[in-house]
Amino acid sequence: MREAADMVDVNPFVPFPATLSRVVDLTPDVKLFTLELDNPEDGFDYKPGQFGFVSAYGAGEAPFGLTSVAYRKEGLQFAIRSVGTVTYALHQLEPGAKVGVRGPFGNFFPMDDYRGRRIIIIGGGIGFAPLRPVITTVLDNRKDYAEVVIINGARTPQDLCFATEFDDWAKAPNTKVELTVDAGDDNWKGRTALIPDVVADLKPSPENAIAVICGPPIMIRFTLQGLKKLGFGDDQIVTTLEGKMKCGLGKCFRCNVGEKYVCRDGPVFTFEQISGFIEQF
Amino acid sequence: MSRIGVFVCHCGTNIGGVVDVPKVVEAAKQMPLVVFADENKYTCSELGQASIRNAIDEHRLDRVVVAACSPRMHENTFRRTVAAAGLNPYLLEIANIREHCSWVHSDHDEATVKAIDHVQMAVAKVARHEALFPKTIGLTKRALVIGGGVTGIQAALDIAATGHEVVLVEREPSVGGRMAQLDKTFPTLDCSACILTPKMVDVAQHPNITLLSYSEVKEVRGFVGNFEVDILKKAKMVDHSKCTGCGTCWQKCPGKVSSEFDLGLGQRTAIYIPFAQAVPNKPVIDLENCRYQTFLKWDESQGGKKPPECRICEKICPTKSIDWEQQDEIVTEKFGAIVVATGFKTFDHSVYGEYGGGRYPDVISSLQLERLMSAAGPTEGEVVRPSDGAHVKNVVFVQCVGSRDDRVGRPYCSKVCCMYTAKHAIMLKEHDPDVQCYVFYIDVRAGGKDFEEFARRAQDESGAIYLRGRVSHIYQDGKNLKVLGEDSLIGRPVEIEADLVVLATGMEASDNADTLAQTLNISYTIYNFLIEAHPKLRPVETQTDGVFVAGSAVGPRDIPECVAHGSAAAVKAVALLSQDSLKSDPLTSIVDPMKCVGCFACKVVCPFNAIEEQVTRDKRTVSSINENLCKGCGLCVVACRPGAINLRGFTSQQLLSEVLTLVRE
Amino acid sequence: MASDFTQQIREKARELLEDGTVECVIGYETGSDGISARPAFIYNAADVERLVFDNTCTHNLVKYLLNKKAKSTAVVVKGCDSRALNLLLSERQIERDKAFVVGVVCPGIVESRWNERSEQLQKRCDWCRQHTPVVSDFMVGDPVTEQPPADFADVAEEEAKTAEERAAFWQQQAERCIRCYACRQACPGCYCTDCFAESLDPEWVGIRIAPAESQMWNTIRAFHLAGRCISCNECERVCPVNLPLSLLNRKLEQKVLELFDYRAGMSEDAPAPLITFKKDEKLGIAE
Amino acid sequence: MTKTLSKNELESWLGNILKERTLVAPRCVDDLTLFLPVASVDEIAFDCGNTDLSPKDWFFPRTEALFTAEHKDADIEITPAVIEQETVIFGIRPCDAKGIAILDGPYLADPADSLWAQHRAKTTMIGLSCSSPAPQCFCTSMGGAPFDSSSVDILLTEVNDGYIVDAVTEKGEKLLQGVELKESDVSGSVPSCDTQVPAEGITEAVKRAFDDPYWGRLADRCLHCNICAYVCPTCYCFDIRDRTEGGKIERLRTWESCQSKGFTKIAGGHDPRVDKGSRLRQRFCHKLLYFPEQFGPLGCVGCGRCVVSCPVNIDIREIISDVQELGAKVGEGSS
Amino acid sequence: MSENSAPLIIGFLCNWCSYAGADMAGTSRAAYPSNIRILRVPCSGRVDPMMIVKCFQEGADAVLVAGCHPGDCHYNEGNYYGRRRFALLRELLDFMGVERERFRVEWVSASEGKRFAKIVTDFTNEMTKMGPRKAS
Repeated sequence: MREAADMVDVNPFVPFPATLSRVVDLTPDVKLFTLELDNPEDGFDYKPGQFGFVSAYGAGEAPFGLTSVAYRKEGLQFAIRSVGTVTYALHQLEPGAKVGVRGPFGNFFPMDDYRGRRIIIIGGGIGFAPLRPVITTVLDNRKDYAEVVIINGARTPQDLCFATEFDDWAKAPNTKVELTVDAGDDNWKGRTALIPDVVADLKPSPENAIAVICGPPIMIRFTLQGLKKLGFGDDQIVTTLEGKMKCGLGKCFRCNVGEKYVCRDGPVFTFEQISGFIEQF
Repeated sequence: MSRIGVFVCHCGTNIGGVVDVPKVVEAAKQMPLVVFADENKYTCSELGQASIRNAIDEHRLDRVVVAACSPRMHENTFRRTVAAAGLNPYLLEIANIREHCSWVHSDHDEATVKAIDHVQMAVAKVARHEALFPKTIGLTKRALVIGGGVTGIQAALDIAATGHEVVLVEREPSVGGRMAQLDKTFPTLDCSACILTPKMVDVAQHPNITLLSYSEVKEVRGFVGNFEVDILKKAKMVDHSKCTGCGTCWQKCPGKVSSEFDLGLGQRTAIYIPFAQAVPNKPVIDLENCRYQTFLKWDESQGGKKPPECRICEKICPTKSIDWEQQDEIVTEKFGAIVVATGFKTFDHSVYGEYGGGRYPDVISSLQLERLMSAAGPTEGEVVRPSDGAHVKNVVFVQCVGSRDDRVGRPYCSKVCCMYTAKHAIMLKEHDPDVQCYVFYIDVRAGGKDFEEFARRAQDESGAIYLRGRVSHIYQDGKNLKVLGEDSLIGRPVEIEADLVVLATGMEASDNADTLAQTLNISYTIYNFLIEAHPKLRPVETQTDGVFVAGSAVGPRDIPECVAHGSAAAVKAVALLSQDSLKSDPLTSIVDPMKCVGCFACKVVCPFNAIEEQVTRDKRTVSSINENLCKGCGLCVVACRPGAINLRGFTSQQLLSEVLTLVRE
Repeated sequence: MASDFTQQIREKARELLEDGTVECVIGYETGSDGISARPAFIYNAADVERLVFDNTCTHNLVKYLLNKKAKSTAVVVKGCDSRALNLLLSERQIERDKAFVVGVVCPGIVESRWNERSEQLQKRCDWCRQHTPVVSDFMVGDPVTEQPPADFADVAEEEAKTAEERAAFWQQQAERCIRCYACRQACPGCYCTDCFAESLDPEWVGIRIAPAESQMWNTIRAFHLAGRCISCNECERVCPVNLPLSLLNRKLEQKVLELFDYRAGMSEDAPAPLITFKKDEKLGIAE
Repeated sequence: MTKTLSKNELESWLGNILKERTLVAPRCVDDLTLFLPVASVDEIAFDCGNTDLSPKDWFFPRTEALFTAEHKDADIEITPAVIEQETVIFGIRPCDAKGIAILDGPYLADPADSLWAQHRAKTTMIGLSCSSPAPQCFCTSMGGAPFDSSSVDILLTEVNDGYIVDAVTEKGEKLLQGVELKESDVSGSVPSCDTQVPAEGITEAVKRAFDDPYWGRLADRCLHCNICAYVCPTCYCFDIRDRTEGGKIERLRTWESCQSKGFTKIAGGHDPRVDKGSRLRQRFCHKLLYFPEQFGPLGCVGCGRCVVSCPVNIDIREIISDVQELGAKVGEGSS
Repeated sequence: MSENSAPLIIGFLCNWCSYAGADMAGTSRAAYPSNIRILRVPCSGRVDPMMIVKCFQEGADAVLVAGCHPGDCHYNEGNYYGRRRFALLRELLDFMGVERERFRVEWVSASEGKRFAKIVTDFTNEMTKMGPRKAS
């Protein structure tokens, strides 16, 4: 193996300098941040499902799944909910603010393997964010994929991420968009049901299908059961796991599930893989 | 997103003359999250306020710092200003660079440095301010008046007059209190009963007043505008809805006991009204002394002969109002305001061994004398000796009995004794010109309208002999009493033979005033007198919003004062009740139930009983704040080790960030 | 004596487990060095023979009652430790009826470390004035008349130094602290689910493992125990870098005793000194 | 033939070293022995046993800035941390040295942790054979030995009148340049560490015993006091946070422990490892299962510090034997 | 630390009495040294000992807490609790090397402007004499 002396130059903890170019309110507590690298040559080529660490200097850094797709060259986008000190600090920032970004990290959704298959995309709350690049990719290459079903759920209508894009998605051929909330309001037209119930109601066929789900643990558990009842195999259900991370480099061993690093081996796993883990997630 | 605007005030030359304002503005522009900073000649002027409003629009400011005079001066002004520009009024912070800076420092550089620090602190704090909204709470437009003496009566009538419902709770079977026991009132000598009784009747008849006599307040829950009170209605054994107060029962009742109202000088029956003009003018049965009750309680084992069953009242009652089934009952009523007028009781002079310790029948208290003088009293106004009914000639009055006397733990002056003693001297002389009165006094305190003249009249016209000095000893000598004392003016001992000695007993808080104070969560002195919110400026308010105090429950007062305070309390209560809703100050504590470990240290330290217990979904018992009771002192925040409690407007985060701007820069 | 205590504890434990009074008995067993005791959790009557009691039973087992999940637990408690029961009861952290207290009249505990066992009594035993448990459902050993505890010589010694020396002393201690929080984890009075030390906002204690932060931690830890510390001295015992933590607790204990005549954990209802007050007390503050 | 050095020569050599480099060596502070910089040779505790804290501090400091950032007008200027100082650690035990060496596994794996790499590059380890293994030691069971020279740059072995010097690496050679070494035929008689722990095949056993209630029971008495992790030479969990002072932002990395509550709690509030049992298991699985699976060697070097320091006597050697038994049982069960 | 070598004094003043007292010092132009930095708190009972320790740990030279006179607390009892906490805290700080003189607690009523000025003046002079804190 290489000598320590040869590895002293590049400090993997130093973020790429970046600038906030756009900040958009998605929900009362979620904002969509668009970052532009200050030095494009730093390079940040990423695929759907990968994540990066965003730094708010003074507060720290935290990992977030990328919600944009690289090929569209729209900058690096992260949908961030204000829950902790870092996210709170990020929410205080305005376009033009200097931030840092590390990544891309982790594996990704093998979109090529999904070609020609029916795609069921199920996201709950902020968990829907990392699925957006999957949707974009599929819809941008609509013909490459079979039927598409998108299920987005949240607590209330206001909490649905990317509401402005639902209509465009629905316009795509052979594409169904299902919105659901736990508690609707007067002008809510969509469903008022839990995601697992919506799945049970829609009964997507498992045949040649891939289900991509992300959301709070409970929602994932019950949706998983639902899909299996419908005949989905563990290998047909993919999710992206969230783990407490500090480095993203497979070093701090905080995000491990058994011997697997969520940050390096994940975050994207099929339930076939997950059930293979020695440790329960 | 925080976009903070800083407005530094010159305040003419008040600030600008010492602090380099432009420099402060420049410094402010460099501070994190500050997107705009400017200076004003007079920020509080309409011009200055307008500049704030404009800047809020122009620069999309969402938080404002005004560096000017003390927040105690203009915080509300500027809260209104930012509110006018559509900001939440609580997204404002004041940096005090006048009172705390330019006015106390002369060195311009130092003052400027300090001003910048104070602005920096304000910026750090305002960045952590959150929009706050006062909660509006409904209220019950009814008042509870506790105590049916002249004070309570006055308060009840005044509140009722404004159209609000009042419940008047009186412990005794009749309203009237101490004033009803008096014969005449000083210094006008008008008949106490004559001026009081009409008011008592008004109370009984007023459509807005519900009189609960023979009742007591047991529990008080809730908060201003929304009190819930448990009232104990003692069993009267007489159905007042049927009873006409004809009086047959109490004339015929064979159970005789000494009358509380007449202070042992007269008798009453077991079924009774305390006095002739009692309101309600309907009797109650005193179960202790009722023969039927003794009959029921009697059992063979104790031997002796079975007492008669009696039940005479029941037999003769024309309206069949006697109800042996009646029980004490607790009624719960809702009120928006509470007036406490529990009055006073007189000092028990038996502790004075040298005055006979209550053993000599002819050593009486001045209140007893009132009863003797009263035409409606036990002697129909004849002032005779309790011992043998002989008319009195030589009467000695002893002042300050249970007043201004540390030995008996009553260092305070009861205020009325000097005057009522003068009144007694005058009245006795009027009853019988041969009477000679002697008054042993320490000082004659006659501060009040026509008081001094009145006191002089007792001496000059009624010939009462005033002796300055304490009485050292009183003893029975044959039929008469010997009073040994000292005339400290001539420094000679005096001995007077008296056939009646009247002790000017002082005022004490009435029984259980302290327990009631605790139920109402208001404070009281070591003498159990209630404590007002401010002795001068808030004389009838208390630390508990919605609870008011009046009359001699607060301290020794005479009738006019009591009446005045009764009305004052009424006005405060009405002012409260005439609002449609109450706004609660949003600067209260909040609990994070996830962090709370349920040790309830907060509950122990909270002076306002604002901490309540709540069970979370995961079955933990945690604190929660009743924001209507919380006054925002922050005691609980400091008591809370895990930091589960925080104080809006003064959060730990805010205070800490203020401190850090000072030490980490 | 010890063997006799061991017998009594085993019998009681067997009885309690067999008749289902408790699900678990928390006591002591012999550790991996074969000479000193360690905490033991016994769930089956069959295992009670593991239980022992000797003068190395130093741990304050009351700490384990804070594990709210346990339904009914018996716990072996020495006199000093028993004060922690009152503390936790008054602060509503444990439910009396869920805990069966096997009180042990403490024979005194010796200094012992893994594989090292001296016959030297621990210093806390000199301070101890509670060899007989203040709370117990079953008493092992005969209650003793308590001797007056040793005075605060240790505190006085520290106070004899100049402020500068003291500052230097604590600075030097702080340099050793590795912020492992073992002192907290072992303390029966430290049960907050969110400790101020880990709060990110407000960030009372910075992230650095450095003297300033360590001093902040140690000062506030001690202060949060002011009038609550029952001087079981577990904090100091467990400290991997031997910080003299008891000095801080003792200093406060001394002051609390002097100013408020209060001793923590002696009764369930006496309110801790910092959540009560007397109007007319003189405390040398602003007088 | 071996090369030797007398005590005095050693001291003068160390004396020269600390002229141009930081010399870290065991020092007695109150009743502790710790690896600390020494100002003069006589501060060194030559004949101390194992230090109370491991020497990992000098490669993985308890607190270390990853980089500093400063606002420069509209921009943010970032300065990565650089370790300038050349350091020599004297008196490091073979077990501790091995602990450092095996951490190259995670730290130098691509992308390498440049700070670790710098510490490693800038630091020379002068090992000292373990003349008297302590009762808690069990290095041999973990694939080490009291005289194992594999992880140090120089290994000294104490002999009656001095030290046998074994220059293991180039770095070691360099450091020894100009030092007069005597040729001699003494051979250091080094005692073996006789505590035997059945570590053979422990990785398989842990796997089998993974879901056994054993861990929960074991955790009953665990205080989660983190001591084991902090004294351990191979525990390398860390936390990262920013600290601002006077406009200067440092991104700091500090020690942490997988035993601390909320270590794995994610922002949303979910904590995959809430119960004490799974937290405790994580520590031993990391050392005995995950680490060897990823990097080869066991994650424990048998220094015995946790054995001594654990306030409730959670003894890894006991655990290893227990788990072996359990594993065997489960093994039978499954087969 | 404050820019100049003069001592940094951090003052926590209760809103109802002492802050008003400091205002009064202003209105009556009672001058005092400018070293003190004033934080407004609702009650001296709101001043968290943690905050005071933090001040010292971060390098403040002295801390002043001022509240209503006992018996005058706007919240009836706040300063009584404060008094107990501060009494203990001062002992602990002194024990750890922060001289007791550096942590002062005073009761200042709204009318005691001159007195407030005197307190701050004396305190500042004393602190200047003592010089900056030694350790940490």
